[in-house]
Amino acid sequence: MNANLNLLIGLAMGLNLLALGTSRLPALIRAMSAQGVILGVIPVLLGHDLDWRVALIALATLAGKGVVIPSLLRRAMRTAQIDRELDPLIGFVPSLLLGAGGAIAALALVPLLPLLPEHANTLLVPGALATVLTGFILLIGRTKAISQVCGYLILENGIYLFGLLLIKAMPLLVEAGVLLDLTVGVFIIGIIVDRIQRAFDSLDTRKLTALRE
Amino acid sequence: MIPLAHQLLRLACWVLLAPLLPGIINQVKARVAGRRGPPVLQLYYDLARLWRKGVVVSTLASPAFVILPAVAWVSLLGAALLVPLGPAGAALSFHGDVLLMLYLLALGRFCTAWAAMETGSAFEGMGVVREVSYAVLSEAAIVAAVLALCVQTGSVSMVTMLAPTAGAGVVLLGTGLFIVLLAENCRVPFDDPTTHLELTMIHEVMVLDHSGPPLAVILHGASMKLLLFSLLLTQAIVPLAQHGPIAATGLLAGGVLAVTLAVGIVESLLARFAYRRVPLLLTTAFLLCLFALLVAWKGGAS
Amino acid sequence: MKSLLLVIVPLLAAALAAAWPSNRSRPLLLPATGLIHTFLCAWLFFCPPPVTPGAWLAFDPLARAVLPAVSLLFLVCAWYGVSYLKIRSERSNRIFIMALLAVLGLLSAGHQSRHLGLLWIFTEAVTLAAVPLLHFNGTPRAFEATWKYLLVGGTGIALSLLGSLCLGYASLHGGGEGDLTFVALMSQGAGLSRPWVLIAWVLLLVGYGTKMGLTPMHTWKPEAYGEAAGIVGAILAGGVTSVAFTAILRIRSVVGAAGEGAIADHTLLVIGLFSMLVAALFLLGTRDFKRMLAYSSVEHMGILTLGAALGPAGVAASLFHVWSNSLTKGALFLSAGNIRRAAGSASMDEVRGMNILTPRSAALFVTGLFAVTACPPFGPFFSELKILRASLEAGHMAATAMFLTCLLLAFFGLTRVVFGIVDGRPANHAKATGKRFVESAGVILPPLVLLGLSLWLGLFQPALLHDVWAAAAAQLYPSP
Amino acid sequence: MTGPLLVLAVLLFGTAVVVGQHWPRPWLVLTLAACLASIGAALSVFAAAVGWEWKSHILLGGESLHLRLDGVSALFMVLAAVVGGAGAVYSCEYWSDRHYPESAPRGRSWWSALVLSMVLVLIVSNGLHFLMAWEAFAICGYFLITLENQKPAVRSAGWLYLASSHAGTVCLFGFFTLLAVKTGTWDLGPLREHASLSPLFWLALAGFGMKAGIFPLHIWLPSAHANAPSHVSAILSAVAIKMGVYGIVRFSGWLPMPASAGWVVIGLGATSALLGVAFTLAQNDFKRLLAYCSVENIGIILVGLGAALLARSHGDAPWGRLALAGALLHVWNHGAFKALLFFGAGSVLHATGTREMSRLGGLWRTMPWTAGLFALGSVAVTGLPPLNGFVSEWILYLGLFDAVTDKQAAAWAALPVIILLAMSGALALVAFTKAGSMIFLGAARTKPAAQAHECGLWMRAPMLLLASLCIVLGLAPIFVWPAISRAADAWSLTWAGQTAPAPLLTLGWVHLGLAALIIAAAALLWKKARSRPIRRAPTWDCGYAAPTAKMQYSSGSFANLATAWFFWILRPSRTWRRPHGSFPAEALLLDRVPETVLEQAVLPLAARIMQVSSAVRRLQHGRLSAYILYVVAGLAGLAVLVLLESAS
Repeated sequence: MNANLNLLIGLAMGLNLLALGTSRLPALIRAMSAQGVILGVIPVLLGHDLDWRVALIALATLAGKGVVIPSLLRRAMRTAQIDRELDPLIGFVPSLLLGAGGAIAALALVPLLPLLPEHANTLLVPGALATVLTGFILLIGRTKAISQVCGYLILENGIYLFGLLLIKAMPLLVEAGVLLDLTVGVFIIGIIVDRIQRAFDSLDTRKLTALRE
Repeated sequence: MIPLAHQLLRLACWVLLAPLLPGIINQVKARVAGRRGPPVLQLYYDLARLWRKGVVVSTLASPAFVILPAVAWVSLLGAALLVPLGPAGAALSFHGDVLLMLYLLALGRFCTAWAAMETGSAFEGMGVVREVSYAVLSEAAIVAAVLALCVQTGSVSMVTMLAPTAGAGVVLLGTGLFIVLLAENCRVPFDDPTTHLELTMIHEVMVLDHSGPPLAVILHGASMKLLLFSLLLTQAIVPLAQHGPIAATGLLAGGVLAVTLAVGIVESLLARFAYRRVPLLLTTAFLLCLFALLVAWKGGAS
Repeated sequence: MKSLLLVIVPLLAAALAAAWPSNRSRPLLLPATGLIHTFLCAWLFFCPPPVTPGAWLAFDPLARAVLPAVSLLFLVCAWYGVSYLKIRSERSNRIFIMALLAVLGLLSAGHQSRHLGLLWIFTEAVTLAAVPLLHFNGTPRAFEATWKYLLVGGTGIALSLLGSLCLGYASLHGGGEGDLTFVALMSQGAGLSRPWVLIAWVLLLVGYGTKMGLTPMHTWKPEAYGEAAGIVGAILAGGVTSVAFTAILRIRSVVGAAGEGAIADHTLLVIGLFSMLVAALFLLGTRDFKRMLAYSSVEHMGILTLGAALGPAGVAASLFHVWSNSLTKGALFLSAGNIRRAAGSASMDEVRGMNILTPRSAALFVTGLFAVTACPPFGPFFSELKILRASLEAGHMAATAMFLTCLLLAFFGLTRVVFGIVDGRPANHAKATGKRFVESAGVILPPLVLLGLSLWLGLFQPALLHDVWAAAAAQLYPSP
Repeated sequence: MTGPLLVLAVLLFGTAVVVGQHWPRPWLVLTLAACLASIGAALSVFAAAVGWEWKSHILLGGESLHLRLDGVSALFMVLAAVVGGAGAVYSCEYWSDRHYPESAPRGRSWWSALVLSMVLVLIVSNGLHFLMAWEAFAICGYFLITLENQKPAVRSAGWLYLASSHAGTVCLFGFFTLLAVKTGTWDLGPLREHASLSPLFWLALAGFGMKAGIFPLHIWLPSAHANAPSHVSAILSAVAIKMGVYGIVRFSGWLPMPASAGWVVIGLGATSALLGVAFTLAQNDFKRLLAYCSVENIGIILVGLGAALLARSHGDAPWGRLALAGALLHVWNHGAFKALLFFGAGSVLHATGTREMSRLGGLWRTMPWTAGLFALGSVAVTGLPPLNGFVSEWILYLGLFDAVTDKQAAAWAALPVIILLAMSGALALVAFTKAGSMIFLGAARTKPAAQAHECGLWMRAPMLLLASLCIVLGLAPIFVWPAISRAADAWSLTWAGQTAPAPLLTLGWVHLGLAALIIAAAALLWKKARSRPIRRAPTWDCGYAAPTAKMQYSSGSFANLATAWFFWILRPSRTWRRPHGSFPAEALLLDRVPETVLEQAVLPLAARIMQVSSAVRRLQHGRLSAYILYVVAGLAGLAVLVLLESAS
């Protein structure tokens, strides 16, 4: 059981590296949505009888992270007619290295944390950490609004991954996490990115520095 | 009745004897230079003549120009009356009278300075500046001397302060006070009363525009100031208290005479200093008095 | 039940606003809702309902100690909003009013929620509900501000969620069975897993600190406050930050129960002083009087945090400061809004002589300045003095010295800017725009009332309020 | 009796604040009545055996009202009321609605508010209320200084005042809060027995010293006094800075003192006196000159206080009482003659529109009253007999001399201080000879000076009042002695019941006699001179044919000799344009005397801080990714902090 779980989480971590490495926005979005799908599947695998709440969470995640938001992103990308992240603040190779280093560090550090026996030998926590880190790298290192949004969503995937530790005990928090995705996702992408696109007719956030000291 | 008579006598002796000193000095200078010189009573004649003359006042000056010399004279007289005359004591003596005396002298200076500035003449401005500025240093020296005496005697009233000698530091104190005397009365080497070059004068240039009675008052005041300082000096260094009244009076008169002679001799031997060296000399005076003070402190402590 | 009304009424009003046809009469919903809300609040304040320990949402002492201030502030701002929206009648105010009312409802919920997850949900909801308020002006600058607000704030939200999860895991690891109400967590006390609690504390402090605007997470504040309308600034600075602050207080109490209070207090002390220092340095140099207000707000958040680090007395003082600060700041934001509108700019390079163009607003602004820089007899003076006293009683001499120094530097900065724009002779073009702005009662009285309230807080020091604050502090520091 | 009078005074002041906005005359009446009421209250305290105290249960700011008026505060209250009233009258003409329609109403209200707040500072006896009154007083002062807030110079001067005053207030925040923490109550009163409180005195000294303008802390004083309207400068210099002195006196009386307090205070005093007068000397703007002279006088007062503190640490030696009495009397005297001088300066400014002494001259012709009164003020401020300035300095000197003759450790402080005081007195003489002669004597240097006009009755009356005060205090010091000694006893109860020093009576008689003699001699000489027609002739110019007014000694050249000794601190900057060529064009020589402490110490520090600030502000550069990086950095920083904490 844990084997499949770890396999999936490993896959998600691989997708992190892909997201860090690619310069093409479609690939980035695809990586993110794939990660969403994986995260949607994981709860089902968490090895306990499937009650309706878990199913709901799984479904919502699948729909939200896997389908809705990526499609929104693609639309925004089309309207902005960009599909490449040119000269990022943190280059692709450095960010790859950072991400990989982060993943290794996470794997190395997690044994220091006290974990319940059933989580002790899963990749949940290191995976979560690595994904959160990936999200931050993208947020900090990319200049296109869309890549930053992807970064943000990946960051949340990480948190969601961590939340799975608690899905049995306190599902509400996890549900809340999903909620966060949908609302923020829709907000940022659906409205603001679109407005920015119209106001600045570009999604290059380097243009957004009118407000400063 | 008697005290009143005393006071009147004291007043008279200040007013009448004061003009003698400049005469003596001039006499000494003349003798040293091998001339016969003006009579000793010359200043009396001058004063009398001036008192009879009319007044010429600068077009710029205000009525104060005439009045201020009187104020200055009164303040000098007041200061004088506070100074004890050996055994005769002072007209008025109380705790802290020495300070009043110092500040009365300052008042006199203030009045002459304002009167001089009335005329708006650059020469007199120069003189005023020198007078009031050098006064800062001589003030410090005098106060140091006063402190020395008051440490010595443990009193702040001149009668008791000046009765005994200034103790071990007497030489220092004497020299310091003598230099101050020269400075305060604008004698050589600080100022040359006989010069006729306005640029080099202090006191003389301040009174350049005065004439008639006011000038007389000023000259008389100056002579009283000279007498005052020589009395102070004498009593500070000569222990009069140890002698009987007659002897003391004699000593006092002799002391004053000696001081005047010394002034005269200095005047005839030295030339006027360059102004930039004046502060140096005054600082020396100050330091001498300061050392006298320290000596007195040590002496008092032991 | 009434406590639920506090949440429901505004949300219903928001829905109503959505449906309301007329753009002209819609603003009246604001004061109406505000009145009802304040009335309910007052009712609950004077006869507080019994709180069932396990309740997820209740008007508990902490809510009682803060929510009325928010409600008052909103009421006055709503009153101001009517005349403000009358000036801005050119654009539709539907979304604006909806958002405003929603913010009120969610704030009430956030202040009352006694459940880790719930608290987080409402804080997040408030953050998102405030977004439309920020880009009401619809200028590119407004969108830029919104974008930064959303992403920085979003990161904060995410981190606080992660923190909540960690805290949850701490309780789970300690054998808790998934009850995340603060009461339960505190009762679990030392049973919580220490490392996880600490991790959670750091994450939550950063997360909610981002909402509060503590340095170095404050970066969204100047942008957002600088571009938003005065009324929005007032509500963000007075209301939204306070909910984050109470969240931190509640979490601090859990950490304290877990036996890590000392560490928590130390972190609070450090980040509070750091915020004050950085804010003061910004204030010394900034040339835009609305951004200046933002930095001053950062500084006051630092003061609150400092107070929170000083034990029950400090917490009570901080709650006092929440009141005095939100009321005074409200007055400043509203009068600054007037001046901004009359001068047509917010930079002290262009704005001068406002005491000639808008004498009343300028007078209010200056009074507010003195009030907010802790000049007696206004509220902040007394609250900051209480915090000062608490920190001296706790024996933090160096911290106190630092605190006072920062206050002084902030004073320099604030007076420099404020008198720079108030005194002097107005530029000619400014005269023209100034003419167009009328200082009607609708835009002058609300800030005046807020200042009056601040003055009342200071001079009369209602004993009841002090008891309430003490009670709230007692709730956070249960005596063993 | 005291209570009702105080209530009346406060109410009258309060109404005056409101009335002042619209009705000048009623305002004047109310303010004067209020001043009289407060004087009455103070006098009733002097008359009574013990100070007046009133505790109530009225809560203000959470603290119950506690008022107290004892010898010390009554002394300062008299000063505040007298100058407050005089200035009110003066402002009716000087800052009239006709000349300043925009700022005059404000000015009236702020004026009453200022005096009111100072009265409150003097009577409240609770730390919290003291801070409230104190801050109100500071802010009123600010708004009075910046009445002409259209002028940049006025604005910056006002801001400097506000900033430094707030710096002082912040120290007081610390002081009073620490006091409250250590004693457990905000209530104030004698606390000599709490030995642990003694270090607090340093905070108080810093806080109040900032307001009093002790030498290194005086930076705000010159520009504020120079740029404020003259009646405001008068009350600032005569009363406001005395509030700082009040604070120091009050709390040095109530708190236990650290052992070194006396030495430090007397040292600060001597420094302020000497350097203050050095700066006085170098000024060319006569209001700045007067301002620096206030620094000197504050120094003199502090010397007295410091001597008293030393005496206290030497077993309450009686000479301490003398020194303190001298200091307290000097508070009054300086109030009287400095207000008089600033009023005089005001009417010169009013008549000529310039503060530059080298643009004036010969004003005695057009404004004889002002000239005479200014001269009288100069005599008083220089501390010359027979006016009041000498009396207080004399008592102070007596205290110091007795300290010397005591031959205790304190003598080592007294000896140098006496010499320094004497020198600063002589320097003051230089400064005021210069000021008086440059402004009023000689020939007018410029057109406006030639066309000056005498000030009206409204401005003259308060000057006459103050001048007569200077004379009365000088000729009959014995009459004010009871008040002074009451204040001194309130400061240190161990001295209670000692009588006036006999010499004071003698001095009074001497002064009377001196005055009589002066008048007599002056009259005599005047008559003698007039007995023949006085001939008018041009000033002796050494035969030079075409003298011009510009050839008179200028204020720069006048001070040149004495200021040369203080170049190390004055640091004057000089701009030359020497004349050259056979037909030289116009030459130029500008002397500028900077406010050294401000420009050499404070501004560089401020610049350093501003550098830091702008470096920090560069972090807010608008790039979102960096902002998120900051969040991560914050996270990391806190994590490290927590790790360190939990490790230790």
